[in-house]
Amino acid sequence: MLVTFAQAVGDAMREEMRRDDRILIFGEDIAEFGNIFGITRGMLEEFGSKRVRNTPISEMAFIGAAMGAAETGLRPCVELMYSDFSLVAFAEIYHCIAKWRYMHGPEYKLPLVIRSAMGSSFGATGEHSNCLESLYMHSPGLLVASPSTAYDAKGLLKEAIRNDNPVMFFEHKQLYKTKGEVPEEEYTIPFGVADIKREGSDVTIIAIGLMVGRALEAAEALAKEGISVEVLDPRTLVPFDKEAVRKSLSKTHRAMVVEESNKTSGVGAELAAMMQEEMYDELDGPVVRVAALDVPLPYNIELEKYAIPDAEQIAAAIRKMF
Amino acid sequence: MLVTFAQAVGDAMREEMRRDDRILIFGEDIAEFGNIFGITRGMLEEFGSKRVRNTPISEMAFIGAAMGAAETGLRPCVELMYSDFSLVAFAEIYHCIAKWRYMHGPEYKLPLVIRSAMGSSFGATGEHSNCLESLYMHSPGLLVASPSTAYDAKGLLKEAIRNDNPVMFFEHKQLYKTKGEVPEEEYTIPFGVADIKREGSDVTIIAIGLMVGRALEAAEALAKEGISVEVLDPRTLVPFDKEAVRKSLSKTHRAMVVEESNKTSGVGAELAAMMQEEMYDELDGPVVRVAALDVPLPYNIELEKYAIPDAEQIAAAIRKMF
Amino acid sequence: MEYSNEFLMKLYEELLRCRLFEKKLVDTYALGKIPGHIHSGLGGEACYVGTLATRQQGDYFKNSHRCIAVANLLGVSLETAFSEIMAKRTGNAGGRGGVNHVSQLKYNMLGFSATLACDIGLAGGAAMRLQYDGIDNMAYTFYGDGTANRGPVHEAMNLAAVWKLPVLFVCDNNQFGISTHVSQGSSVPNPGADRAGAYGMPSEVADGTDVLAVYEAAKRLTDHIRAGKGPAVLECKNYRWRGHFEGDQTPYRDKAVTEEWMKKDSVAKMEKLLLDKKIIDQAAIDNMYQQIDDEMERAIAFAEASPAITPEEIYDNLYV
Amino acid sequence: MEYSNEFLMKLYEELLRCRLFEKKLVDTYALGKIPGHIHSGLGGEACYVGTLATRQQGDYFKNSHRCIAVANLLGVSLETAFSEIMAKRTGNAGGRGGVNHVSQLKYNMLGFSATLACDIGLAGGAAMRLQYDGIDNMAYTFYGDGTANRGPVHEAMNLAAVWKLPVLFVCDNNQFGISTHVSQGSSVPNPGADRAGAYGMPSEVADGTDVLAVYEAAKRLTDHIRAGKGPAVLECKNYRWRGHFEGDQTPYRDKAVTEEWMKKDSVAKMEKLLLDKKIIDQAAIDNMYQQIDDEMERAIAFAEASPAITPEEIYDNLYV
Ligand SMILES: Cc1ncc(C[n+]2csc(CCOP(=O)(O)OP(=O)(O)O)c2C)c(N)n1
Ligand SMILES: Cc1ncc(C[n+]2csc(CCOP(=O)(O)OP(=O)(O)O)c2C)c(N)n1
Ligand SMILES: [Mg+2]
Ligand SMILES: [Mg+2]
Repeated sequence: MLVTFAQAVGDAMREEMRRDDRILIFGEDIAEFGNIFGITRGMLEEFGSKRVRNTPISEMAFIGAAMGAAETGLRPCVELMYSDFSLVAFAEIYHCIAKWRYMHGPEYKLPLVIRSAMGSSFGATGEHSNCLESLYMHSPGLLVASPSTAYDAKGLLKEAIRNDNPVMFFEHKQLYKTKGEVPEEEYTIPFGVADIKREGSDVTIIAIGLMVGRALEAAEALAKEGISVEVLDPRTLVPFDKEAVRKSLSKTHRAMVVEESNKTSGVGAELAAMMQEEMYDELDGPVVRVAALDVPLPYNIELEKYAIPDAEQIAAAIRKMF
Repeated sequence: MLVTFAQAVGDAMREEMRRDDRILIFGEDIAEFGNIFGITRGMLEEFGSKRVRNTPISEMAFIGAAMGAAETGLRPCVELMYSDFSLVAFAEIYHCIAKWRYMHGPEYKLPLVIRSAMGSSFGATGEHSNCLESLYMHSPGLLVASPSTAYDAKGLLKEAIRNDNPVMFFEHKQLYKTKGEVPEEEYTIPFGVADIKREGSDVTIIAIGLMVGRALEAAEALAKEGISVEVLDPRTLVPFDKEAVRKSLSKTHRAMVVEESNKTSGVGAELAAMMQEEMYDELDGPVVRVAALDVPLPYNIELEKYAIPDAEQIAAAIRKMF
Repeated sequence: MEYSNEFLMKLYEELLRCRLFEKKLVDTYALGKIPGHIHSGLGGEACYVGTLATRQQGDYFKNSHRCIAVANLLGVSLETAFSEIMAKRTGNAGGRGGVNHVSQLKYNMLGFSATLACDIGLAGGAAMRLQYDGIDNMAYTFYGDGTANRGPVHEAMNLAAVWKLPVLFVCDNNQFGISTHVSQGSSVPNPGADRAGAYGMPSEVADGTDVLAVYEAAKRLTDHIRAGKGPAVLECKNYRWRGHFEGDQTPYRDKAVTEEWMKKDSVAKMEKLLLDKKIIDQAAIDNMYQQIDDEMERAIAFAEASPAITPEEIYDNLYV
Repeated sequence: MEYSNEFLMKLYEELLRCRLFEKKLVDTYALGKIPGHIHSGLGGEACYVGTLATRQQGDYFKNSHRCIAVANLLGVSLETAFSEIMAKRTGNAGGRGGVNHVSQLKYNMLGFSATLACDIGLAGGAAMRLQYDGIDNMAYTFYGDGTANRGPVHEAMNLAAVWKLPVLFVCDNNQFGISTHVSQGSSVPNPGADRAGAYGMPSEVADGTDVLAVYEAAKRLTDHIRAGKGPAVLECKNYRWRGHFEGDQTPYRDKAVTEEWMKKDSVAKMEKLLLDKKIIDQAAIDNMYQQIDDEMERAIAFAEASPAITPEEIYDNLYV
C-alpha cells in the first residue's frame, strides 16, 4: 500500500486509538481542522470530542495536562504543532517529563508521546524550521524518534504510543507528502534499531530525517564514480543503535553524519564524538559532519537552501574523504 | 587581592555600573536580599531601586523585559537565580534573544547579559544542578561563558556587560566560595581566548567550570607518575578558541574533554567532534570525554558524587590513554 | 467625541493604507512572489489604526503577525517593507527575517517573535527604559485572542502592573486562533479585557470594526497610562476575513457568519462617514485608492528589481 | 458551621502531625542528616490541612515544596517519607528525588516539580482522566503566592476552566517568595483569588492560620467543583514563620511583624477550641505530641538504619 508519510502518521494514531481507548490526542487545531497538515482529519468524527481535543495556545498547560493524564492512566499522544514550539514548554519536557519517574519512583510511568512537525520548509524562517533533537538527547529520561519514511513513521509511532516512556516524536514537514510502501497488516518498529537504507562498502553516512533522502541521492551519484556509500538511518536517536553503526563501520571504516540542524552541538556532535571514542579502531579517518550552517534559518529561500545540506554538498564532502 | 569568585562577580557588576549608568540589574531576590548567594548585596543601597530590582517569579516576563530594555538603550545584566530556570524562558532565549538581530536587521543589538548559578551542589537534585551550556551553544546568536576562577569571572563578566551581543554567563555554585588573585586595577578578558591553566606535554584536558580544578588535581597526581598534563580552560564556549586547542594538541597529540553535564550531547560532544574533524592530524588517539553519567542528578550525595567526574576518575581515564 | 476633519481624514488614510497593503500582500503571495506563509490582516485594520491614532513621537511598538501594514504606518517605507517580504537585500533584515519581521528600530518598532507571546514582554522592557530616563512616552504591544492564553502574556501583564510601566496591551480579538474559536480557547468571552482585573489594570472592549470606537477606547486608556497610572488592556472585537494563512479554506467555520462580519467593514464605515459629512467625495476616494496602489506597485517593482543577499552574507547581522 | 467532635479531632490531629513533621524536618536538617535544602512549612499547615479536609477517596493531589508533611497525611508512611528525605533506598524514589519529591502514586499524589509551576498543569491532566472515565472525583493543586506569577499557572487555570475540569487551585499565600514580599511580586493583593475571575472561576480568600476558616472556604469551592461546575481558586493567607530555606536569616523583613504573625498559630487556635469545648484535655494533647514525636523518631531511626542505593542502581527508574 503506497501512502504518504502524513497518512502513515495519521493511520498509526487511528489504529492505536481503535485498539486502546486509553489513548487520546490533543493539541492546537487538531480537532475540526484536522491539524494544519490534515494529519488528524476525521479523527474528531471517529473518536469524538472526548478523545480528540483542540487546546488553547497554551503549550505549557497542555503538556502539563498530558503528564497528569499519563500518570493517572491515560495514554496521551499530544501534538505540538511545530517542534519549535516545544521550546515554550521546554522546562516541562526537559525537567519534568524526562525526570519525573527518576525523581518520584518507579510507579510514575509517563506513557505519553509528543509529536511535532519539524524542519525547514521554504521560508518558514528561524522560529519555524528548527531541528531540535540534540537538545532532547541531552535530557536523560526521554526517547527521541526522527523517522525518514512513511513505513518507519507508522511503525515507530505505534511503538511510541505503546511504550511506557515519554517519547519526543519528530515528523519532518517536507516528508509529509513523500510516499512509501506500508504493509496492510499490523506492525511496529522497536526503538533503537537502525535501518540500513542503502548498503555500501566505502563509507557510512548516518543520516537523519529529511537528510536520509539526500544522503541516498548523494550515494546514487557517488556510485557512478565508484564510491560505494552505506546509508544508515538510526530512526531513533534515543535509544541509539550503536551496534548497527559499529557493524557498518567494520565494513566501511569511514563515517559521516548528515543532519539538518545547526552544526554546533547538533546530533552530529554527539554521534561523531561517540564514534571516534568508542569505535576508533574501526575508523580510518575523522568522522565528518555535514550539517546546517550555524545561523538561524534565513527566510530567503536561496539562502535557506544554502544553509542546509543537499545531495551535492554531501557528495562533495564524501569525495574529500578519499 | 585575594577575593572569592562570588565577590569577583559582584565587583564586576559594581564597577561596570559605576562606569555606565545604562547598566541595570534585575532578577529574583537580588535587591534587599542581595541574591541567594549574597552576590548583589549592597547594590540596592549603592545604585538605588531604579537600577537594582527584584522581579516577580516571572522569568519569561523579565527576560522579555531585558530584551526590550536592551533594544531601546539600556544594558541589562539580569539574573536567573539558577541556570536550570533558564529553561522556563527557553524560547525567549533560544528563539528570540539569539535570533533577534538576525531576523530584524543590524540596528537590533541586544547588549544584555543573563547570569545564573549553575551546577551541582550537594543534594540540589535534578532540577537545580544542571549544566546547560551545550543547549545554548546550539543556538547561533548567543555568546556563552563559563569561567572557573575569580579572575576569569570578573574579567569575563565585565567584558560581557560591555559586549553588544547577548551573553549567557554561567557561574558555578561550588566555585562561589573559592578564592583567587584579582588585580586592583581594571581589566577585562576578551571572549574567545582560552587560558592554559597548567602547561603539560603529554595530553591536553579541556575542562570547563568546576571541572578545571578537578582536572588540575588530576594533573598533579599524574605528574608524579610521569604524565604531563596540559589543562586548557576555554573560558568561553561561544566563541571558542580553536587556535589555542590546536596549539596545545600540536604539542600533546592527545585530548580529553571534562565537563560536569550529562555526557550525551554535552559540551564534550561538540568539542570532541570538532577536534577529531578539524585537528585530526594532530591527534594520536580518540578524544576522550569525561562527563556526568546520563542521569538526572540524584539527591543522594554519594550518588551525586558518583555521577560527576572527580580528579580520580579523570586521572584514571588519562592513564587509559597511554 | 468631536473630531476635526483633518483627524478623520488621517484616520481614514491610515485605514485605507492598511487595507490596501494587506490586500496587496494577499495578491502578491498568490503570484508566488513571497516565501513562507502570510497571515492576512484583512478585517482587523481598525484595531491597529484606531489604537495607533493615540501614538506620540517617542512611543514604542510591538506588532503582531496579523497586520504587517502597521510597519508602514510607523515609518517603514513600502520599499523596505516589500523588500523584506520578498526576501531582498533592501529589506530591513536583508530578507533574512521576512514578512513577520518587517521592523525598523529607528521607528521605535521592537520587532516580533513568531513564537507567539515570547515577544510580549518587550513592550515592558521598552517602558522600563522610558521610566528609567523619565520620558513621558509609552509602549504598545499587540497580540491575538489565541495568544492571550499563553503564559508570557500574563507574566508581562503582572510585571507591567507591579512596576507601573506605561504599556498598553492590545488584544486583536479576531475570534480565531487558526481554526480554534475564541470560545474554545478562552474561558471568558474577552480574553484580553476580562483578564486586566487580575492585575489591577483598567480595560476596555471596543468594536474592532469601527476605527473611531477603537480610537476612543484607546484614548481613554492611553490617557490613563500617560498620566503615569500604569498599564491597561484594550480589546478590539473583529473577525478574520480570510483563512489563518493563505490556503486555509476555513472548513471550521460558517461562511454565512463570515459574510455577516465582512459587512462590518471598517473602511466602508469611514468612507460613509466622510461622504455623509461631505469631508471627501467619491472621486477623491477613488483617487486615494489609486495613489496608494501605485505607491505599492512601485515598491513591489523596486523590491523585485532588488538583489537578494548572497551566500557570503549569510552570517551578517548574527553577531555585532 | 456545626462540626462533630470527631471531625474537629481529626482536623486537629492532622494539623498537629503537619506541625510536628515540619518541626522535625528542621531539627533533622540542623543535625546535618538531610542533603540539599528544606523549606519549612511551619506557619502554613492550616492551608493544607483545612483544604485537604475536603478530600475524598479517589481525588488527586499536587503538593508544593512548602508542606512536605502533606505526603504523610495522604498516606505515605513516615518511614518512606523520611527515607526519601534522608536519601535512602527505602524512600519512594530510593533517595534519587529527595525532600521535594516525597510522593507515592498509589496515594494519588501526582509529584512535584522544583521548577516552580511547571507541575501546575498535572492536576488538570489528572482531572481530564477523571472526566474521561466519568468519575466524580477532583484534583487539588497547591502553589505559592510567588509562583502565582508564573505563566503556567495562568495557562493551567484557563485550560481547566475552558474544559470545566474538576480542579481546586490552592494558593498558599505565605506573603513571601524567598525574600520578595507578595506586594513586590504581584500587582493585586491576592495573587491567587484575584485572578480567578480572569478565567470565570469562583474564588475565596481564607484566613490561612485558621484551619476551620480554610476548611469552610474549601468546602464551598469543592462543592462547586464536585457539582461539575468547573475549577475554582482558594487562597489562604498565612505567614512563613522561618526563612525561605534553613539558613535564611530573613534580613528583608521585620522581626516584629513575624512575631505578630507567629501568634496567629493555627495549632494553638485548635487546641484552645478543643480545650474550651472540652473535647480534649491537656494531658491528651501532651500525649498526642509525644506519640507523634515517637512515631517520627522511629521513622527517622528506620531511615537512618536503611541502606542507600548503590552506584549500580543509579540508572534504575530512568526508563521503564
Ligand atoms: C507559541 C506558539 N504556539 C503556536 C503557534 C502557531 N500559531 C501561529 S498563529 C496561531 C494563531 C494565533 O491566534 P491569535 O493569537 O488569535 O492571532 P491571529 O492569528 O488570530 O491574529 C498559532 C496557534 C505559534 N506561532 N507560537
Ligand atoms: C521557575 C522557578 N523560578 C525560581 C525558583 C526559585 N525559587 C524556589 S522557591 C521560590 C519562592 C517561591 O515562592 P512561593 O511560590 O510564594 O512559595 P513559598 O516558598 O513561599 O512557599 C523561588 C523563587 C524555582 N524553584 N523555580
Ligand atoms: Mg485571533
Ligand atoms: Mg510564598
